[in-house]
Amino acid sequence: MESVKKFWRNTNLSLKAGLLLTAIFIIIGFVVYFLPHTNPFTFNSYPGKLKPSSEHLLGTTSMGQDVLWLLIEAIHNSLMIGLIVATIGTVAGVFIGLLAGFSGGFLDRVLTVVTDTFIVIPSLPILILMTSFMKGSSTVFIMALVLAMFAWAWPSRQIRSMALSMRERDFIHTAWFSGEGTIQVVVTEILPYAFTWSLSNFMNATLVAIASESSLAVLGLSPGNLISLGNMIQWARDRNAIFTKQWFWIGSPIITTAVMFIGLFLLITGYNDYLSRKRGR
Amino acid sequence: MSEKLLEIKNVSKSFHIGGMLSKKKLVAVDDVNIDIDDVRPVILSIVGESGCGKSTLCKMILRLHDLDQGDILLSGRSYKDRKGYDAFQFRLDVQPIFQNPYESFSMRKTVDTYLFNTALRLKIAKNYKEAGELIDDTLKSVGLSLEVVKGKYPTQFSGGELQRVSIARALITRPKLIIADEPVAAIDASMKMNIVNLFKELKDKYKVSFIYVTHDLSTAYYVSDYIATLYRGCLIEYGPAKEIMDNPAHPYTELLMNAIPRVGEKWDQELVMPDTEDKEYAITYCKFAPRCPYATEECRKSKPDMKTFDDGRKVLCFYPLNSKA
Amino acid sequence: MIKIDHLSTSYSTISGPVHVINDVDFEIYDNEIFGIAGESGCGKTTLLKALYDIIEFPMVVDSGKLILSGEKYGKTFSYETGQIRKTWWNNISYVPQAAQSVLNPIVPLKNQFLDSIPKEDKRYKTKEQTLKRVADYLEELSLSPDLLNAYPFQLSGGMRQRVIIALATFMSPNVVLADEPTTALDVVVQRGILMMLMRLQKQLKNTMVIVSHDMGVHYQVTDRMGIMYSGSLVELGKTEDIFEKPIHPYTKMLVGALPRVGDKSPKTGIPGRPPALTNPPAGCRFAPRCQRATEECRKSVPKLQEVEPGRFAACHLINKNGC
Amino acid sequence: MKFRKYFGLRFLTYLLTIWIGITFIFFIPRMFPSDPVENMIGQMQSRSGQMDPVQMEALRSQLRVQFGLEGSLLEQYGTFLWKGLLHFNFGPSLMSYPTPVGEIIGMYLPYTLFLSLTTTVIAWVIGNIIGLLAGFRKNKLSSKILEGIAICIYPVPYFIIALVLQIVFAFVLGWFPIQTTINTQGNTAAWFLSLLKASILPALSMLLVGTGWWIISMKSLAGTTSEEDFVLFARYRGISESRIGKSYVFRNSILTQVTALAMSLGGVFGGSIMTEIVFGYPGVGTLVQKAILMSDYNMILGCITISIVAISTATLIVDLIYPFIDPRIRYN
Amino acid sequence: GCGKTKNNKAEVETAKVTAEAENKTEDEKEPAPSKEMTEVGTPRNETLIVECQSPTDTPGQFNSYMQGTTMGFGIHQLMSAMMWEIDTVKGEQFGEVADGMPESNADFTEHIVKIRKGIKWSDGEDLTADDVVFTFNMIMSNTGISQNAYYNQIFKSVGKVDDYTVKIVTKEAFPRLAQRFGVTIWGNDLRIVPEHIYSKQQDVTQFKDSKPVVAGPYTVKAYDELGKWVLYERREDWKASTVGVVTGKEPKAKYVWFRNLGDDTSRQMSLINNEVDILCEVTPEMLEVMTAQNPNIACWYKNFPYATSDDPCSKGLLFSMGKGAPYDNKDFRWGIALAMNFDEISQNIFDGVGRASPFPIITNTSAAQELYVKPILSWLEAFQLDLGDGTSVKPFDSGYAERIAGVLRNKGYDIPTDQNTLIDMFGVGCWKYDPQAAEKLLTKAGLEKKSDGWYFNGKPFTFNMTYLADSEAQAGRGTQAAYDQLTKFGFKINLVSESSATWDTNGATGQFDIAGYWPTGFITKDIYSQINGWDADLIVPIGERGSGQSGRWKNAKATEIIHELAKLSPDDPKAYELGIEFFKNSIEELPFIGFHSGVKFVPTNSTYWNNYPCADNPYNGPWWWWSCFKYITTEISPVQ
Ligand SMILES: Nc1ncnc2c1ncn2[C@@H]1O[C@H](COP(=O)(O)OP(=O)(O)OP(=O)(O)O)[C@@H](O)[C@H]1O
Ligand SMILES: Nc1ncnc2c1ncn2[C@@H]1O[C@H](COP(=O)(O)OP(=O)(O)OP(=O)(O)O)[C@@H](O)[C@H]1O
Ligand SMILES: [Mg+2]
Ligand SMILES: [Mg+2]
Ligand code: NI
Repeated sequence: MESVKKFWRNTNLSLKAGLLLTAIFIIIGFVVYFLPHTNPFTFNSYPGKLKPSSEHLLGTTSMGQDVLWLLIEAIHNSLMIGLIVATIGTVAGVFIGLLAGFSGGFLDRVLTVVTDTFIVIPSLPILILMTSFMKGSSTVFIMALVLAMFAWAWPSRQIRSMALSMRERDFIHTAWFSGEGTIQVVVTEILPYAFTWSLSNFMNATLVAIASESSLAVLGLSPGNLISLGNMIQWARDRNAIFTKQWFWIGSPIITTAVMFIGLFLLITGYNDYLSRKRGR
Repeated sequence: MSEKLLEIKNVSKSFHIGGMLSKKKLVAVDDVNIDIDDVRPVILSIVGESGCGKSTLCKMILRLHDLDQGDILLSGRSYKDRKGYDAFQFRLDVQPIFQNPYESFSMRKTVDTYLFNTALRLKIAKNYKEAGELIDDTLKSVGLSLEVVKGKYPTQFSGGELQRVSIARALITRPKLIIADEPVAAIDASMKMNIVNLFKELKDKYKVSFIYVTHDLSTAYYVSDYIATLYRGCLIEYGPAKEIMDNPAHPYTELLMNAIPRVGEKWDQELVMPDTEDKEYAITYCKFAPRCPYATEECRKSKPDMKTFDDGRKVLCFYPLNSKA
Repeated sequence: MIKIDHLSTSYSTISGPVHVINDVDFEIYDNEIFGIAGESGCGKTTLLKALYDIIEFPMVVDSGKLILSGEKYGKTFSYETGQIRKTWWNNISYVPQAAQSVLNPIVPLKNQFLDSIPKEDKRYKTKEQTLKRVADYLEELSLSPDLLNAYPFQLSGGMRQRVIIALATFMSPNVVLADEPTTALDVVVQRGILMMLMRLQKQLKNTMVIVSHDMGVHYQVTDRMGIMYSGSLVELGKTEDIFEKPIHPYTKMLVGALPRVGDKSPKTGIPGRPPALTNPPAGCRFAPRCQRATEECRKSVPKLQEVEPGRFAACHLINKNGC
Repeated sequence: MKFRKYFGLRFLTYLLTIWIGITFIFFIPRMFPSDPVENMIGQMQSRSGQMDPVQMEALRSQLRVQFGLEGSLLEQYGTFLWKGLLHFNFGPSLMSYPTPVGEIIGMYLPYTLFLSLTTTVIAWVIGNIIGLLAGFRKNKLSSKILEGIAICIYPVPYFIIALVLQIVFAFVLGWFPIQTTINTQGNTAAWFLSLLKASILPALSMLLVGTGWWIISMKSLAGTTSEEDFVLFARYRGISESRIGKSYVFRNSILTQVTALAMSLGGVFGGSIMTEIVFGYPGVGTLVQKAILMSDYNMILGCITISIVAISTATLIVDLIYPFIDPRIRYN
Repeated sequence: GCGKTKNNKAEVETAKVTAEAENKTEDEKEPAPSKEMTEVGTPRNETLIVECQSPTDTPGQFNSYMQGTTMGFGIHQLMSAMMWEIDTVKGEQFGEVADGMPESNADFTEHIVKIRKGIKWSDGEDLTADDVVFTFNMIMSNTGISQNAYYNQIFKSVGKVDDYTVKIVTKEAFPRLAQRFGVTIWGNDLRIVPEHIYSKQQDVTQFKDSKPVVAGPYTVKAYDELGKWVLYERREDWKASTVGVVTGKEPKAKYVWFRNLGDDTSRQMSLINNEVDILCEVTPEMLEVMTAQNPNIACWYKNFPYATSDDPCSKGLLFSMGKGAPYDNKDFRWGIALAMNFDEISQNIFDGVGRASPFPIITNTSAAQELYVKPILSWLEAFQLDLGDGTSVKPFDSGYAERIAGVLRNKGYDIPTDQNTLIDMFGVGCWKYDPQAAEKLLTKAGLEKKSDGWYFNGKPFTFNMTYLADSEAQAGRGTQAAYDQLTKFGFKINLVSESSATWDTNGATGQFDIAGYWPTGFITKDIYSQINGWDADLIVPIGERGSGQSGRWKNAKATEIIHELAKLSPDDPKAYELGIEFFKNSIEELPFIGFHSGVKFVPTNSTYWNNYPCADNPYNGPWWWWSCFKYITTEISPVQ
């Protein structure tokens, strides 16, 4: 507790703001979400097109759904997609990158070619292709898997070059002479250095995934009953919410996406500043 | 089998250098021969200019670089014999100490993990407890203790302390040979002595041989039994430390000795500074000739051969000084 | 001349301020090479930074000030802390520690030279003329003018160090600060560089401050020197005097513990380690490692006092016959 | 490593990358249950009601031959590699049968290049400049404001930005056409004018979105570079801030960005789909999207192959010229 | 738009509304600027701009016999020569190229078709029997044309009797020559081509015909190579075109510009900004916005319900009955029907707009309601379902129209109270919302309700509900609303949106469970061509593509009726009886749950053009995308 307090005292404003915003979203997505509530997808739960009121803080949709709860579920689902994609992408990317960079030789060549391939394949068309055919069975998880397919290559490439530059560092040799094997060297020696980078990559990947899902939703290719930020925008657009001035319905998912990003962005930059202050620069 | 601990036989190593279209080659280690006896542990110092190939040679001994030419034998086992190579045994026999103690350990790990890894993964100790005892003993021999070291990150040590942890780590396996690449360069004067004294002690106590790479000739003189001088990748002089340093036979060694900033005698004359590396590396005749005050026509035409003196020292020069050959 | 007037600085860190320079007060004269020696981490670089007026986060000046004064092109000048940076590279220049990595890696050296020359100095000259001047200067320092077209990575460490020194002295500044100019270089190159510095000083007749922990270097190069220990100046005087007759116990051990070629007799280092700067001991900071420390040493901080003319030391034992 | 050997190896990986990528996209659509011939028959059927089984069977085999879908998957693959990869002949488009895919792409590609390529490059330039200011002169108010704007725009889904621009400038203000219409009626000048008029809003929306990323990445690069010793030393040398920014921080940070630019050229083909849809701008993005929805294999393959080849080539070129930008690189 | 021309038939009440509207328009009307040009360089006030929902994939290709040619981008609306066209108001066909309906012999194997005199191709050549005979023979002799096999199966020979008479001999009795080879809905795949052009082509299936010679009133002036638009120009000799000869009236617009306007946002903005005159179809939300922003924008009705409910495509839920139990069990289907509250569904689709369509298979257009629904109303009301536990339920609910009218009045709409108007607006009724009965029926069908949901064969029962992602809002929303209802009822369902390419395959091969789709339509009294796809003989196993129904409804009685109908003339009174029979049977079996008749919001903008067909002046339907559009062009007139 003491250390938390001390940490808080020493952090800069953007880290504080970032932490706060991110925490709010995490709480909304993973705590508030589990509070008992009616299924927000159900039509006609309430009268449609209500303006914001104390009962419906963000009003209701044309289909008589509560926008606030719709938003909360959307945050949950989109965060889930984002986190799954980011986790798979970052873990796979970091691991493959580290392995390629550290092991070198033939394995490196093979892994690099595969990584490069995934970098040069344009992702959005392939995503459209995959989802347009997989629709029948597509769930949050499958959706995330498809998105993850393209999320690992870039971090992998970055981490590889990081690992390459680290390969000749003395402490890697020390580790080897201490009896560590390749995997252990990769995991316990190099990974900690790639960790900060991976963390920011993780955050960026979360957002990219959420954004990609939105694009697919707008193309009508997200599962029809998946409440996500993208689908919410799409539904609102579908019911002409922009021109009927149902701002809370169409606006809330957009602003949420933006604020979520800004939160994470502040968190990353703030954290970096904090670290550099800690390093004494 | 053999009474030699380490035999470096005609070892060469070259790198490509320069820009994208350059075909320049830099022979970082050129046909070097050195032996270390197995019977009596020794401290062999390797000295020479920056960039003369000292680290490269060390890395080859440590198997961190491939050899281009020649062979290295450790306890009679050839490095070329890839089948017979046992990485496990190798790490028991040879251990490194690196120049910069802060570079030798990851900043994000506590240093004791390296110690425990060495003890457990190389199967010196059977279990954690035993490993702890062993490590404690070893740390005590370098003037530290497990209690002091445990749970600390590299930044929480002074350079000297950390270097001693590094040495202790190398000692855990009771290796036959420790390769210390500039172990005291980053350490200030008052700590330096403690470390070289430790080397001496370890040699006597644990029968460990050292290859001690340094720029600091005074400590090299102080601690080593043998000394090898490298110049632009070539071994130019080799022999017992005291004799060589008191009476250098190669002009470069002499230059080296004169360049030591000694307390008590001030420098007077100017000296010729080296040219850019790649130019000097490319020289086919005696590489020192352009800077040698004694150089003759012959020196500028052909390469000298290695001459062996009575007292066992070897010199690569047409006209060795203080000639006893 | 540089006057350091009761200077104290500290670094602000997350775990509180680290007091690195404690009430340091001395002068560095014109036309001399001044050496600063001391253990790693004792604050040599920090002192140099303060001299160069690089006082920026996280470093803060707690008290005291610095005055840089002198004469250039017939004009006298005098600057105080906070102003000195106006004369950077013109009246005062600085060769930082680890000078291997301080050049822009992707720009040829000639551009870096041109960058360093102030606009006023280039005003009436074409680029070629300026470059010619630079080339001439390099030749003077027996460096090949070809270097100008090279990139830093193409040079060896020693060469780079010499180029930086050339860069630092090109504007013939009144003061040159060199932080460990020869660490990690071999003795031959070290000697070359040091002799170059000495030659330059003779030519320019300016002030040079050289930081090194190699006592041999100080002996060879410096006219006067100061010994630092844990943030304080513990001894100051003519170099020969310090080597011949060290006063402070720390200096004594520093000089005595040095091995010499031709002397294989066993030597010992100083036991123990310097105190943590975050939480320094109350009295003399060397006391915990000093074999002759008394109660007084452990309680009060000794002041730097003039033992002989031009010879200062900070030790409680001075007046007691121990010295 | 010698240049020639390096080049050889790099070229090999270049070919390998293209090959693997193309194989991947060849098999992906064929693994799914939708078949272009069946789609076509389905469309005809829904148009003309009931269809006789005999008629359908005849039609089916007839279309298969026409579309080059006869033979086993492996045979199709072989034909594709031979014709498509080596001769850039992807056969006829299935949705615009029998116009060759190449011809259609050739019609759309110039528009895409005109719009995306220019905006990508402009966004890169602007983004790097603002990013440099934000990273190097962190504490200046102006750079903070610029950065703040970019950070707020960046995460907004990009079709929303396009939509807002469309509503404001085309609908409310009426400065630009709501939908792209390219006038092929008049002379070249009229054509270009209509194209230019139609391109401004899409370009602006792509700029707004594209710049954000470059700002963010350049900022962090410039931030790291500013902490390097040589930048600090440059300050100590009394070099002016603007000079340090230009030839010390910028030149050292831009290297990474050049590679990233080459990679991001991929966005030229895929990333503008949404913008193209919103503004009805003709481009490869919409073409791909339509091809996917219509299961036009040949078209999908054609577009993505071109994209893959383009990005790979761009990265290859960047890798090869990199040493000219960064003298330190030694090809190893 | 609709208010400009008075129509004698209009009722007094509506006339009042129109007059009001007219005054209003008069006040705000600014004179149409004459100097304005379109983006394709034609004077705006001479150009009628019509939206087309998707760009064409085959720009510059106007030969309808080439594979993949997009007909809807103006080809059949303005240029094609059809044998028979349809009067959408009367639901009756008339000859276009043909002079009157075909005369068949007693067993319907020989048919004499007269050709209209006076029609000229746009290059001045006469259109004669030669062209017609050539077209038939071209199809029959050219395997590359997709109708080839079918034509060869039907026709024995097509020959010329004289220059304006053609004799068609079919292999078997074929009483529906005009229905099959003339327009009933949308268009038809028989388009007469000029012999003097097409006979010169080596391979007509590869002939793009980018400068087509046509018999319709317009020719192509320019087109976008990227498929975004086509500009048509009125023929100088329009009098000799099909429309000119048939009606004698001049199409008023010199240019007709068909253009694609992209997504919904752009479409509505374009209409509001007068950049387009006619939009294909919008949602009520869009209409609301557009009418609010631009007083010149109107729909079929001036007021509620705005949209015409007479689009012939029925929207509802189709079961994949080939999948076996429980989908092939009528009790299951009825259970599903009664588990849904249609009132809510209706409001969720288009805010209650639309005529409820209790009939499966055909849709409840006003004609169908008069012809088929009302006559069996009493049967419907008496119709009972056995619930399996000894009880039964009467599923028909005739109170829907009253109820929904009440709901809408509460929302502030001005809904007439007249019973007949209400029934015309909202239909005679719908299926009841009766969850208890639904539960019993489902139990009867073998399902089992447990605390955590429905089970079938001991396993949890879930199914997919599929809809098309990229077209037909009514069907998509209907499926979403049904999903919502069934979820509330307790089912676990996956809601799946498919692209049309995927659906074309999955639908035809039966790979779905329940889908929101429109299998057939209705516009003529003769229903044969609407129902012949439900012939059980056409069913192929799941996974294969059949040529008939994707629902795979295997019903002997329906098949029998279809077979019998095939042999009867559409005018035969027996055919009507059989039709009624068919409906009764299909209601009992319920292979498809109808929601609404096709509701289309088709807005027009009367800034530059007026006298569009509308409820007050229903001289034609609002189907701009059908081939009958060419007859509408003669009525639409410029605003002065
Ligand atoms: N990986 C490499 N690639 C290219 N050149 C290299 C490489 N490693 C070393 N060299 C070059 O080989 C020569 C010898 O290097 P080495 O590191 O062995 O010198 P050293 O004697 O250890 O120098 P120092 O005293 O500075 O540590 C140097 O010129 C160096 O630039
Ligand atoms: N930015 C900083 N923040 C906090 N403490 C610092 C910072 N920089 C240096 N210090 C501390 O200040 C003390 C003096 O550092 P300084 O660099 O001046 O030592 P030095 O005498 O130059 O040592 P060396 O010989 O290793 O260069 C050290 O204990 C160091 O840990
Ligand atoms: Mg080295
Ligand atoms: Mg220092
Ligand atoms: Ni329809």
